[in-house]
Amino acid sequence: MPETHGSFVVELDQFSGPLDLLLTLIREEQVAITDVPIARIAEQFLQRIHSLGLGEAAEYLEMAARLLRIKAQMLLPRREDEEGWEDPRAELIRRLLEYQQMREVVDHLERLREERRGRFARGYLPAEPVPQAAPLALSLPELLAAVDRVLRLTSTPTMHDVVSRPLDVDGAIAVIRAVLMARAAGRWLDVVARDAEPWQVLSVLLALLELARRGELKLYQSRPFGPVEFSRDAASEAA
Amino acid sequence: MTPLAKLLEAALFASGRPVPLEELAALDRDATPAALAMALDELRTEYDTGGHGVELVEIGGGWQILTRPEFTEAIERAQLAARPQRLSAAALETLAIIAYRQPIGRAEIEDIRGVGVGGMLKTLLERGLIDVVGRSEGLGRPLLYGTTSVFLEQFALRHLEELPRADELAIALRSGSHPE
Amino acid sequence: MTPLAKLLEAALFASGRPVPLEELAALDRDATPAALAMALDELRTEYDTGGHGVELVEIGGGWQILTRPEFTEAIERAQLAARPQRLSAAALETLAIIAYRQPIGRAEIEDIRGVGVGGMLKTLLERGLIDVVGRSEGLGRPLLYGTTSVFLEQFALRHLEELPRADELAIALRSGSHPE
Repeated sequence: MPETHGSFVVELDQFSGPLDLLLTLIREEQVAITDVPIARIAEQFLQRIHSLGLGEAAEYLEMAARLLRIKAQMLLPRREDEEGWEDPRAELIRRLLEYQQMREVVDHLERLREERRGRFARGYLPAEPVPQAAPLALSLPELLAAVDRVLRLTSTPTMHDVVSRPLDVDGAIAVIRAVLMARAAGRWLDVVARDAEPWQVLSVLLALLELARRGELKLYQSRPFGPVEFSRDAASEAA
Repeated sequence: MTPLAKLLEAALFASGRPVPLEELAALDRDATPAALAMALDELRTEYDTGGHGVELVEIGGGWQILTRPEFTEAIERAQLAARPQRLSAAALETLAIIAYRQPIGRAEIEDIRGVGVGGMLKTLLERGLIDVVGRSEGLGRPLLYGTTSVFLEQFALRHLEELPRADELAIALRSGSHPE
Repeated sequence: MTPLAKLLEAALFASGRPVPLEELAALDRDATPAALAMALDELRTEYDTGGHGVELVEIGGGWQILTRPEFTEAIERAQLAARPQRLSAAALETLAIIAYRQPIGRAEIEDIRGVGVGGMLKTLLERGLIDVVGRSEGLGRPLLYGTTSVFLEQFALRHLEELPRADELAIALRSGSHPE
């Protein structure tokens, strides 16, 4: 089977993430995760991401910064009997243990997968009976229940959804330019549909600001909070 | 069965097409053509006399294991019976979005559902429940989908306006016709 | 073999995937569950003791005939079938987390793996190994993922409970880490 997804291909001599690299270093040092020598491990981590060319990868850099921060915290003076002192490594240790446990499951899954890969299923498959022959079992209540699910899914206002949809500023710029090609001036509603989604509104807004910055148009409002209008910039037209 | 006959059985089972004798020879370099012919014969006899649901046939210049024809009808019937042609919850949701927002493009549906719906649209198109009703004016002029007469028929609707409005929906759902 | 065992063999040969028990039952409406279980056992015994190149295994709520592992190399060498691609460590890690913590959102997976998993989730979805199983109630209502029957099939698992339990792992699971 041809493989098209790079991320799926086995990375033989690569680490699957900063935790993987960290765990490997700890194993090489033959120290316990629960008592990881932060200073030494941090130094090796930095060396290793440099030599592996991972120094650009944000996830590795983030981990490097975290290690250095913990190292610094470990150096702060403290009294042995100090109460309420929390080991600065605690969170990292927890994550490492969790990650190591997951790697154990991975080993198990890998064995299962290898076993399964070593057997073939039936290769020749007769054509399945045409499913259209069977009538569809559908009812209106079922459809309405689906509508209800969709509504409940979308009716909750979520500001986070705004960022999940990439803005299309270039598309909006094209629309505005097209309007100004046909007319000398336009209004907000000429370029934004009444039922526009937040991302569309934002796209147009950014596009208008960008075109104004470039001097391609002038933005104005006839009164405070009035509709935004725009017109071809006379200067740029002359140019 | 002999090891060679077992190997042939595994290989013919795994192959997606009839396998010519020369290719079967590649399975075991030490096997003579005579040994190969004997092992094939052994496999055929096993299937024919041991009381199996499959048989070894020579077809299209090669060898293939096929289910016995007397079972095909029962198998097809069982496949249809056991796979009721219901739409998945995801397909129903996609259909619901199209019914209420038509004409609507794929990107907008995916925006609402939060996942890709390419395969789902194909299923609904094949089922005749939706159809391409136009193209959007937007970038790339994406296809727009709408519901069909098959859709109305399927849900025993005279026209789309018979679908409850969104604000009536809660009531319609509460009227006891809820699916399990 | 009995007629029912022969019928089962024929049906299992006709499918490249595990056949669910309901579909096997639909082959013969007169067969009781006990008769069905006996016929499956008969078929398995036939393959195991009769010297066959294939065997009957139970996977993901269904039954499947697979070739015996000792023939894999020869079959691949003769280019009659090819083994599927290995999964990368990153893919296996993501699957392992989803298998144990499902339903689980992307942020939580990334928290455990320490890397972004957006592209990986897309690949696993496309492969049918995972599916969107809902949305979290949390902020932004993120999608929740779970493993599929294809996952069970590709790892030859009868059910998820076949994976080692948390207390069987060398390191105990963090308690209370499961999503509600």
